[in-house]
Amino acid sequence: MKPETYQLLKLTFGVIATVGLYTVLYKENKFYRFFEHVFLGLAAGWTLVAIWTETLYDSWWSKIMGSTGAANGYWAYALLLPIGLMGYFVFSKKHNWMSRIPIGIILGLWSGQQIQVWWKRYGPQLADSVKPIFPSTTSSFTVPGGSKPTPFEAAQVYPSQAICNLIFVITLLSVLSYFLFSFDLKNRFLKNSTTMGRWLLMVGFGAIFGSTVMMRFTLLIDRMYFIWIEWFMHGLLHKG
Amino acid sequence: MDPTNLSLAEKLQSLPKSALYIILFVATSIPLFFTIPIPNKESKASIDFYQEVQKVPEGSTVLIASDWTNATRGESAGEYKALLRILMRKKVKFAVYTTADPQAPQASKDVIRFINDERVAAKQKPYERWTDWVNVGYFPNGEGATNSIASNVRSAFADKKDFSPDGALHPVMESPVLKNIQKVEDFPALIIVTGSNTSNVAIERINSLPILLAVTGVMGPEMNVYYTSGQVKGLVTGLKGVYDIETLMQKDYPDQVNLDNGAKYYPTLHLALVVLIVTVIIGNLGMFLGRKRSEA
Amino acid sequence: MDLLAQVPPESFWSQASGSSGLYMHVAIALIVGIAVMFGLMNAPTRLRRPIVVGLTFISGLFYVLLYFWPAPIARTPGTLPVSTPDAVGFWLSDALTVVANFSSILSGFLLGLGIYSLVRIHGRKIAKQQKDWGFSAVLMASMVIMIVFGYGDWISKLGANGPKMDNQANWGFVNYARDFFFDGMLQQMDAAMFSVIAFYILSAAYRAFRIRSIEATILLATALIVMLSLMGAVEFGWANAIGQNPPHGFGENFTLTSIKTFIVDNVQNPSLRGIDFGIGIGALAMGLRLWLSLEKAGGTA
Amino acid sequence: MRHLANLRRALPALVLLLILGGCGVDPANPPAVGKQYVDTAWVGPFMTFLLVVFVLINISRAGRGKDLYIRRIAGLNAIDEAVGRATEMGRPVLMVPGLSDTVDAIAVQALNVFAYVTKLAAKFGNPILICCYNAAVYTVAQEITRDIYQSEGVPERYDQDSVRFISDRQFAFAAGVSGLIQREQAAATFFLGQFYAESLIFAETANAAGAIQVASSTQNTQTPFFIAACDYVLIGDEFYAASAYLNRQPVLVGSLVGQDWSKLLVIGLAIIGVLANSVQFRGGMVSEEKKNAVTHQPLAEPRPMGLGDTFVNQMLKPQAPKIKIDRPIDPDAPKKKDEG
Repeated sequence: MKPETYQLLKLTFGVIATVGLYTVLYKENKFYRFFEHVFLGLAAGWTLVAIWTETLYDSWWSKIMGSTGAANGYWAYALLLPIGLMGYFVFSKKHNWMSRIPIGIILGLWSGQQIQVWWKRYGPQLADSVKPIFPSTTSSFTVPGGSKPTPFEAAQVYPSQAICNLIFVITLLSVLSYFLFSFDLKNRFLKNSTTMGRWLLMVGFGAIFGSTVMMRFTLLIDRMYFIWIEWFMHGLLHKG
Repeated sequence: MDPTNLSLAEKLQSLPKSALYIILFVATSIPLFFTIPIPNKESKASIDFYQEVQKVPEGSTVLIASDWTNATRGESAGEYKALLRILMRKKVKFAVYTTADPQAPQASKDVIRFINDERVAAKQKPYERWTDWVNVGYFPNGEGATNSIASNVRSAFADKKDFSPDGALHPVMESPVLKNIQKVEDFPALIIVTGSNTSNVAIERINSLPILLAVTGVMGPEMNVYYTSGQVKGLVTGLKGVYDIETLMQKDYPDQVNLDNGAKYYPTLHLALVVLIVTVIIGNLGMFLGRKRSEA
Repeated sequence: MDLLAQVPPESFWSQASGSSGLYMHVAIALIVGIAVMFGLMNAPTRLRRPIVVGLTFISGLFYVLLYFWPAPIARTPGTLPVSTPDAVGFWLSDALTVVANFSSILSGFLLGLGIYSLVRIHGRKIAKQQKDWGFSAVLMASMVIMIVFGYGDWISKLGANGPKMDNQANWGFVNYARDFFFDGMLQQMDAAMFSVIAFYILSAAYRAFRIRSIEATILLATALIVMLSLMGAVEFGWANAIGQNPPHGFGENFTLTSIKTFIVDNVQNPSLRGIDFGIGIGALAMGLRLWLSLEKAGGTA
Repeated sequence: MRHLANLRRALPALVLLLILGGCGVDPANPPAVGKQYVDTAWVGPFMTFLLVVFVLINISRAGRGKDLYIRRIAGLNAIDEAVGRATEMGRPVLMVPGLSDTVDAIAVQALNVFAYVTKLAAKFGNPILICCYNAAVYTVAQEITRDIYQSEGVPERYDQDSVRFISDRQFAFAAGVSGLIQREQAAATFFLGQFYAESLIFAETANAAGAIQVASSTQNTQTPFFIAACDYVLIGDEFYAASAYLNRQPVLVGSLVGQDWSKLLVIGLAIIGVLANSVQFRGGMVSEEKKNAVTHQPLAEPRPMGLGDTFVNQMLKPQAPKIKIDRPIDPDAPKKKDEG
């Protein structure tokens, strides 16, 4: 079979599969169900391939056997296999508790990391959030634009920046206060700040929505390009 | 309920889903067949990205993390193409690695092949594997790999191999691209093109050289945090970003192929967004009409 | 300790690859492991919880130590520690790359359970010829196909064959089949399913984006501004309308991009940060509870 | 609580460890250890340590039977209603514990909430469906579900196939689950945990099937879509508060209060930091600067003050001193990777 023919065949089936999945938009139907099951099957099969070729072969098997003649084999890795197998006791009425051993180890490793990464992740953000809210100069309301500001000008907080920083800080604090659960909101101030926190959250979410829409639409457009241009025009009609 | 005896307000509020879907389907198909020039105003983040890439000295080697696959082709491919075009025109070498997905290297290779064909067609010298670029490949454990790249890139890449012209595998570190690299700081920049959050992993662990990001639209807001805090020097977000870069390229390389995915998709995006906005407006209009009726 | 650190090549823990000693050790390890497994099977009930709790605690302890234990300063490869705490620090950082893989390996072994669940459900459907058993058959078939060609392709590319397989001319049937089913079908279906979301966004927005409450209005308004700022034409037109093309002076603050940037920098970033602080603390507390097994998974204690 | 007691005994050691490094390092004569305690880096471990203590203290407070208040969380009151409605319609309750790559706290937390849902469903004898993305999560879910049906005294209603592994490939999972939702005509759906792009696929399909939806994603980028498409949404941290809110276990409630203390700590730090910065950063020039954790003064010529010169920033952004330690060379050092 000529490469071009194979390519066209490959494209064609890709298109059919795509359309097949799209039909669910109208309603769940046999055509969709067929491709859904093909999809699930292929995915499951691929998982079984990848788990060995991508994960276990590199990080387990070749560690035991020693990847190439030079390296050494660390046989103790083999001990992980029985531990993993203990998970399979979950279906036994009597010994299902043993399935908690591998799970426990995985959970333990995960939990330990949480304690390790917390400050690494949020420390810098906190440091970046403590912005000066008093202007250091009133020579101009906004940052002097146009010509490049002198280092001295650059090192100033102009009233406009101060206001922005204030908004930033207020948002941060009111959002944080919204997530206080164990305080009875009798306190008027706290009540208001949580309400405001919720509204400011919505602003944030709205902005996310806007920019996410762009991506989702682009992916759809790309699919359409795949169908109409790459397959239909180039593939079938050999145009362009 | 029977649509015939619905008031206008109710009709406006209950358009059938299938109708909406068909409209969107058409709106995203038709414009693809035409090329419509769109005026553009580049965002500062994109301009910074472009200028940072332009700053890279000719003949040096940049490190590229190509962490995208077919799933986000729509945005990432455009970003990657534009990036490679600039690098190749500036004769900058590059080493590509990924921590995201075993399929990512393939996606990147396909794009490089595509652009090489384009260069051959334009009577330019194609970019040779091994001498002009190397494929470092896929690292399963992202965090660990990124850590070791940050602390000692030579040992991190030590057991990675790529094809030299003689068709055999050799350690990438022996390639002309990487042989002068001692530590990660020797790269003038790390450029991450990603469709997943591998960028956070890199930003958290690598801080000794300028990082440039080309991300998908959904990650834009998240990554913008790092851009404003200066941890990231330039940020290209989604299709708008791609179009920004392409228009910027038009100014510097007027006589070459610059407009690609960005220019192809951007008009369509406009129409799609208009459809979305209009439907939302219709819905609200219907609601207000309904209110009026109930008040009257 | 050498086991985890894997520093010196020759030790009780590591044998030359391919040596009979290695295979022997592996065999012994497996036998011991399985023996332990059977030992556990009739462990007395009161011991069970302590065993699980203990193992969880130990595996978590590693990272906690890694974080709190004073780490070696200015360490260079191929040097020895100067003090005992230093040595521990060395060992911890060496062991990290080894321990890092444990959870992925273990979950790798557990994958079989998931596949068992699939096969069980669909196998039964086929056997009993229940409703839609044909689809289950399709699922099974495509699974088998993927496994066969996936591994066939992988084996054909092992070792020395790798290089020439990079060139499509040398491909065999297996490689074509794998390429067809993986790149041609699976990947395309991924992208297709991903792009379906665009349709759902449209219907969701149409249904939900009504100016009912203050919150909905705020959400809608911000989303609108951002979307408009993403449309180059609109942006451009607006800039012309307010005489900001090219931008200059104070009016520049009213271009769509500026407004969007203002929202993103001064409201979105801090609000996301606020959420993240909360989520981070929540994860930390949850991690702590799990690490010390203060709550039983499922909260059914 | 026994483990807690043990931990309390271990605390002094930890404190000692912190103080040991906590005093920071003098670059003139550095010790060999304590990378994370050099300069002001000790702030990080110390903060983490404080948080841990806060949580543990409150857990033990709650354990001593002190009853602690939790505010109302709208999304969670909907659970009973949703399950009840599903029972009336005789249609299943469908739950998805998110797409975590392996079993982590997020998945476990989701399963904790689902445990509550399953209890209700078991009482009413309503069919349930738990769709898992990951085999390890599947294992946990399977076991929890069995436990619940036994503890509710209706083991005969427990069906192994009500907990299913669908696929661990994101969009195959999405296709499978939305197919299930429509075929089984789920009447109530719970999407709690880590959701990415597929969140909207689930939400819209469930909406089309006319199901009541309670949803929450720890991914901020997805929350707006759940807000748009679902009936009840838990935002951010509310997700972690859920299990405490539902079954008022002392441990959970206590730790929730501890989390609040931690948040107050962060808020306090932020306020103090902002004020301190604002007061100290008044522009102008500085005549001394701190580089690589060493203070140089006076400078050759004064330079304009930068944010990096303020006390708070130097506290929160530790600097790495240039330290050289001559360690003995390892005679039989193999050429091995240097893990960072």
